[in-house]
Amino acid sequence: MTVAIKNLKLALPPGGDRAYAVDDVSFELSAGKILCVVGESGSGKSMCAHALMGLLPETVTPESGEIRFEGKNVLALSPTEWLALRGRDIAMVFQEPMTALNPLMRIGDQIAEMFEAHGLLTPKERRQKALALIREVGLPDPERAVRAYPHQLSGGQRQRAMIAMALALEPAVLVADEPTTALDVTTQAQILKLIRDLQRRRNMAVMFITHDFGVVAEIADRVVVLQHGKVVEQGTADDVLLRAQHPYTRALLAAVPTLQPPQRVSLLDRSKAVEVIGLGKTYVSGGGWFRSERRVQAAKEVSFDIFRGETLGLVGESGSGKSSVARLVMRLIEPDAGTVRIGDVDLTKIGGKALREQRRRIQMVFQDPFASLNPRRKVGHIITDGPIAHGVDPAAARKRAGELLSLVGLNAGAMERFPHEFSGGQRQRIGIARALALDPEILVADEAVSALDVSVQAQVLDLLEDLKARLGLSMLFITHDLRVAAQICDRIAVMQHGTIVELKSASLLFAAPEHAYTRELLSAVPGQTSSSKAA
Amino acid sequence: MISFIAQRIAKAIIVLLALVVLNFFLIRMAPGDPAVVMAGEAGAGDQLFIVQLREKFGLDQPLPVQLFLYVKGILSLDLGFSFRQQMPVSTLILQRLPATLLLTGTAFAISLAFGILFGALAARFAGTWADTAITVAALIFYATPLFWVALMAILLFSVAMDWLPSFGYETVGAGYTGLTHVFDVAAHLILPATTIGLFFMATYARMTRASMLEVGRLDFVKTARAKGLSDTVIQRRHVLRNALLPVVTLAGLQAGTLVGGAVLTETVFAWPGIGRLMYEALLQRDYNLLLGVFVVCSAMVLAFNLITDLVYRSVDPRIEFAA
Amino acid sequence: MRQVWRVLLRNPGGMIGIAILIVAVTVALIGPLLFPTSPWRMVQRPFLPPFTLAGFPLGTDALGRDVMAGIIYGARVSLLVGLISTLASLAVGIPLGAVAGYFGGRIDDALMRFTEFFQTVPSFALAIVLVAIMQPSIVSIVSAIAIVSWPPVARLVRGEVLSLRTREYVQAAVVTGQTNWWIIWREILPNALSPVIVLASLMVATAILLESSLSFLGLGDPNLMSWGYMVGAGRTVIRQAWWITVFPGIAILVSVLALNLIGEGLNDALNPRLAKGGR
Amino acid sequence: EGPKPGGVVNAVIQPEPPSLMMGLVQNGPTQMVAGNIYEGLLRYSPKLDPLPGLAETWSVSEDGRVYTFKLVKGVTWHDGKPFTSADVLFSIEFLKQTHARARGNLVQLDKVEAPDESTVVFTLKQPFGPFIGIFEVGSLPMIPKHIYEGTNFKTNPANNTPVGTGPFMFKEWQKGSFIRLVKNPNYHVKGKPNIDEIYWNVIPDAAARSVAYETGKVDVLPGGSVENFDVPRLSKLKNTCVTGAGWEFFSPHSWLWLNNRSGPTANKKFRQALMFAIDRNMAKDVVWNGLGKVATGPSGSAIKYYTSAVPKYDYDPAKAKALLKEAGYNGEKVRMLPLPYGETWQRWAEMVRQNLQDVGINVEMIATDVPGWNQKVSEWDYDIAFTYLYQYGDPALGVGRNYVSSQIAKGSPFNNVEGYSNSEIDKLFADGAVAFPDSAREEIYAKAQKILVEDVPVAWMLELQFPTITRCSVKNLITTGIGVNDGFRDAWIEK
Ligand SMILES: Nc1ncnc2c1ncn2[C@@H]1O[C@H](COP(=O)(O)OP(=O)(O)OP(=O)(O)O)[C@@H](O)[C@H]1O
Ligand SMILES: Nc1ncnc2c1ncn2[C@@H]1O[C@H](COP(=O)(O)OP(=O)(O)OP(=O)(O)O)[C@@H](O)[C@H]1O
Ligand SMILES: [Mg+2]
Ligand SMILES: [Mg+2]
Repeated sequence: MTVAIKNLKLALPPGGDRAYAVDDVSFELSAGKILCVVGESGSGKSMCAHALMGLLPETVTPESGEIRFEGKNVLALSPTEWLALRGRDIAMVFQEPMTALNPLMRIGDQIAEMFEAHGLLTPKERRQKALALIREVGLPDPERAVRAYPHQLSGGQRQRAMIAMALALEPAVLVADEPTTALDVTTQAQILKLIRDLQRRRNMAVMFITHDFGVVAEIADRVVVLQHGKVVEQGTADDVLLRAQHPYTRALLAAVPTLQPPQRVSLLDRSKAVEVIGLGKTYVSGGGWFRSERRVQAAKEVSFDIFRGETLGLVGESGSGKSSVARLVMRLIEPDAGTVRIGDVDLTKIGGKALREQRRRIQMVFQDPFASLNPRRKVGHIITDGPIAHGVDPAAARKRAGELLSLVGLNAGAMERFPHEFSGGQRQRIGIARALALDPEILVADEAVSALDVSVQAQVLDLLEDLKARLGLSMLFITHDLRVAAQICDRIAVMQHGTIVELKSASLLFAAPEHAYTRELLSAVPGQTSSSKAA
Repeated sequence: MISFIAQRIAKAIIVLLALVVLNFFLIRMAPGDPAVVMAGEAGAGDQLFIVQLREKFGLDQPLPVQLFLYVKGILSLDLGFSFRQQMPVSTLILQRLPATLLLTGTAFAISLAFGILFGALAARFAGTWADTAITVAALIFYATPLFWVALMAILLFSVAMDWLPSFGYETVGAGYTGLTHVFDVAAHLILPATTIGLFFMATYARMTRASMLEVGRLDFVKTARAKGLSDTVIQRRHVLRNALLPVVTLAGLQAGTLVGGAVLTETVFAWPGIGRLMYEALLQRDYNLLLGVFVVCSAMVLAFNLITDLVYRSVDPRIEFAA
Repeated sequence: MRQVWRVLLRNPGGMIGIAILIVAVTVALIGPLLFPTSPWRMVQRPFLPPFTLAGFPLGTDALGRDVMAGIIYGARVSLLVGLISTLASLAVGIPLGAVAGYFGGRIDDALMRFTEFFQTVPSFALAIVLVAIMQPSIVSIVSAIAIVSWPPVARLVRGEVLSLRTREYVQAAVVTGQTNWWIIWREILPNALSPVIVLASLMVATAILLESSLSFLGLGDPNLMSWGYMVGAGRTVIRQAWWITVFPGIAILVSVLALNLIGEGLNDALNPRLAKGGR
Repeated sequence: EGPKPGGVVNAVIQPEPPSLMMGLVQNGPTQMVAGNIYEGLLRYSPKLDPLPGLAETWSVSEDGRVYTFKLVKGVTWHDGKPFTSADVLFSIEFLKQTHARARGNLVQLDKVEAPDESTVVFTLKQPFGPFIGIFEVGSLPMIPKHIYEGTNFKTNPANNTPVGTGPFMFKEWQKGSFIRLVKNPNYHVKGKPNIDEIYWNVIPDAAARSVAYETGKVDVLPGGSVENFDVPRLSKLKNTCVTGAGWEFFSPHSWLWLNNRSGPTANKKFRQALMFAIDRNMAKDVVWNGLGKVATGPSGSAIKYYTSAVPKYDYDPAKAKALLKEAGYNGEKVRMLPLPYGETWQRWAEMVRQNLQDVGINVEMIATDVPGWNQKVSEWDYDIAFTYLYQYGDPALGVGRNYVSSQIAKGSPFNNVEGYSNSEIDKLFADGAVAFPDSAREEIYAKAQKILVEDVPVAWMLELQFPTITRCSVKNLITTGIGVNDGFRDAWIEK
């Protein structure tokens, strides 16, 4: 046993979500073992990690309990004693590789700083060690990577650099706070493997925070489940994943979608709701008198149809052009080539007032439930603005808005409140109500559930499925999560580098992927073995 | 890089030309005719005198012709002839420019160095009495009218204590050379430079502090702490460098305007600079001189903006010179 | 908004600022009722030192005018100049910045060149020239201050709009078929306002300083008693009558300070990035 | 205890002169500095009697038409070339082209001849009483023929390095900082000058100027270089001497231009009301610290033929109100332009505004800078405007120009700006200039003064006095009616 957290109680400042960020939590980390801490957003996962690093926010204070590391209670350490401990004995990898590295410092220097902080080695040796570490975590072209600035690396590469840094002093404990959440499935798979390998090789104790049960199944030896700052369940991975005792754990597990698409009837004989033919879009940035420009081809020759009542999924890794296609279909950006046809109207050929009028036929649900609602407008206005702009009488629009709110599972009183008074899942429902207010024929959902916790995600997916059936909507559903796609889509298109490489019915795609990229994508989905065990 | 600079210079030239045209009309809208002003100064003015003057200055030509001649001159780097001083404008400006550059350069250097230092200290010890003291001092200097500081400084340091000279650029007639001359000029420089400097020092201190506190909340600072780096190192190496970027931008923008904005200080301290030259030219409707000063000041601003951009780009690797 | 007040009132600096401002505004509003004689009136012997004669607590100036009355009437002028010129520069800067940021492309380019152009001319020098050209009067002073101070507003608003334009709720408004103007007005501007309010409070302060600097150079409105005028008029006699300059100088300092404190408090209250730090 | 040679003087000059070439530029600061470089044929005592300058002796013919000057022998220009009568003839031609006031002074000149190297003879068309008063250095400076002949005067590069015959030579000019003059070792008056160097310091801010004196950085504050409010304080400093002398030749006289053409000021009763409404004694005491004199009329008391036998306008608001009523004034707005020459003038205008408001006149103060003031006044775009003008010792030179109708012309702020037109006055001034002898002139001018004071074409305020403040150790600085402008010739420093 390397670290033992005993009855830890962290007090939140008054006015917070609750009195204690972490309430009477106890668990242990042992050398050579990975402990996964899971729980929904705000359950106190990060607070545990920060307490272990001595990096709690000033407003959060440990009230009781202790954290024992090699016999000492680290909570009682003086600031200087902490300096010696951090990095050398306990190291940490953060969630967001974009912001966790200093943008103005070279990667090599940031790694070398690890030695410098503890007064080890000469500058030259530090540089050599940094290079060796970069090699060890598998960054391509290590000589270049040492000299690179963070912005010159991709997200996965940055996360590798972070890991190299954390490993520099061969710490006994590695704390990883959602280190793969910001990454693609394929990259995520690589990073998980890397952590697993390194942990084995160095016999580290790892505290791995995640909210993704797939990831848990992939790497956990032991699991701790947190809810509202309390441990509701802990045990070995198998115990928790296969024989969960606590209803909360069970609910969480049940909400994890499986990779097996349900059987669906083919809708290909229906009429076409949307026809997309040969869409192309190249972003040109920069450029000027003397400057050459930067071009990104985000979509080329993208063609697909969506039939009435059908859900077409669009999957692919980050940057493959999914959002661009959605925005092209919505006419939020101008295409360079191609047409988008809704019924007999060619959306790409019209503009101004005519376009505004046609817009009601195709509506959108956005990704971020926080950013997609104007924080300064009441929910009622948010929903009725659209219909009123299309000439609906305000009173009628309000009445309809009330109905829609109850349709998405909120009560009509919500109309008088502001968005910040709702939870993420509720906001997403408001966003859906807004889209439905115009009685559209087609709904475009760009990562509509990606920002939500699994349990909430499941509810919203159910809602969409239900509405679609009831209102006879067609849907373009964009996601990077293949499990979600499997659950909701009739057919799935796989995008890579701006082109659709494969498009077929969901069951066929998962059963018999043809394109190499599709196969790679499928195999990268974490937790396939265990979750099938769990299912 | 070269093409970047070339592009910026091309843009700057366009801005300058537009500026010349606008200022040309703006200044000529002012009531008051330079010929009448000069006649007034001469203590007599019969019609002949005024007509002669107008002819001499080309003021009898139609406005568009005057503008055309002026722009033509500018394009060949000729700023024209000062009506009143009977000298080429460029000569007059070049006589005064060094003094202004010395004054504003010193003020700028002092304010930037100390502003950042104090701002960093305040941020480092945020919440302590040191922070409060610096913040309050900065706020007060920020809120005090410049001319007021100047008056008080003169009263205190020149009149009451007799430590520092209250006016001028050097001790007139002392005939100092070499190092004594340098010290003499430095002594004259202290009051005006601090007067200008205090305000900007306050600005930079406040900005550095705010920026550092903001950067201090960013994730990579947490990473640095997780490494076991001491607070001092984190503040210096990680926080400060990142926090300086906006300060550098602001400072660059201000450095240019400082040159033309030193009117008040130069007047109060009898500093023979270009700000005062501008004000006097305005009061004498010495069009060419006034326009000339404006052109030079604006060119200076553009130059500083360019320098700032270059500095910024060399400090921040995220911005690359478009290849 | 209520929350903003709460944060502002919890901020000691902001509290002090608001308290001072309330006093200043009260003085400006009801002071003239209590001191009905014109501040220009010669009421006592010249150069009466302060605290010597009841009724003239702050002494008299070179012509025997009551310094106290001057400060009370000056509050009105100085605050009004600060406020109106700030409103005027907002009226120019906000629409310009909003249009540039929202429509982007060539429009943005053109408008930003225009803005840069104004930023290239040294602002104090430009203000002097403008006032001299239009002849010093309250109107010309306010316009000059507005003309030199709108560019930062435009830039700020443009920056905000530029980032807000890509927000999902703005896109949502587009897909529900709203017009551009409606989107700018209802969706974007209300959300861009917080930093503008902060900037505006600082601009009022700067405007008061600018007015006093212009007055100092003799470019004030000779029919209106402002603090800047008093300092400018008193400075030549500062050696024999410090109080003529010191009291209005303090008035300027204190009100500018108050506005800055409020600005800083507002910044803490309105700036979401900082607010998040508390969560 | 006589004059001692040596020493350096620091004086203040404000504003910085545009040029020191006195033939081309005649503004106040130029005269003050360059008056020590150039010389005229004569100088004038505080009583305005002529004194020898470059002319040793002079005589006037019986009929008052021929003036003969004998020049000092052995005078050289600063560059070593001899000064002769040819230079005098050349200077006359030069100044007729460039010097507006000289041109005016010389209208009665028929011809000028040089019978020999050191004699110059001026012949007038008719007797011109003031003629003997026009030879001061600022009015008729001698210009070196060998430098300017055949060149374009205005662009001659020598304009930047003026060459005269005076006691001091131009040495150096740091624009914006100082002008340095050094002793002329070959000066034609033996034993003069005593002082080795003069630095004229350019200090644009009035308060800074008085601090510069106070801290011992400058020794001489010529009249007008500090605000009046500072004079009492500075005069109390130790080793400080103050004198109002040295302005007799110029006799600055201040008044309010009143627009006689339109508005309430076109009404004589209204104008008289103004005279009663304004408390000039208080202005003298408060604004001018008791310096100067209340003006009684168009002529200063130091000017020839001055008379005090004119109608009196003492401060009497009640009378002013009555007159206003008579004039039928009903509260129309009256625009007043202060003179933009610093705080003293601003305060004065504020005081007058107060006086006028007290009797019920609706005054609006218009702020302008110097060019704006010049323009508004010379374009007659004002109701009331402050001014002061030099009188040059003789009513024909400095008084008549402001009241005769031939001097009504837009474009100059120094002629009959008020637009007063009275044929009787026109005739009196025309006759006065050429009447002969003096007693005849005296009678004419007395009559003119009486009529003018009755009509109040302008509102006379004060005979101004600009005190010169010096260290007491600077001796003998002001010896003539021209004051500092040619004063350093005789000055010396006590050690
Ligand atoms: N700096 C802070 N100051 C005060 N309260 C905080 C702070 N950071 C987090 N909290 C609160 O502490 C509680 C636990 O937060 P924590 O960050 O540990 O959640 P989490 O499980 O990591 O969630 P997520 O999955 O969203 O990262 C939450 O109620 C949160 O609002
Ligand atoms: N406005 C833009 N200007 C320039 N390039 C852009 C712009 N928007 C997107 N891109 C680029 O186009 C490519 C496709 O972007 P897009 O947002 O469509 O990808 P995505 O598949 O939605 O990715 P993610 O899963 O990360 O949302 C990316 O390389 C992206 O950097
Ligand atoms: Mg977390
Ligand atoms: Mg996307």
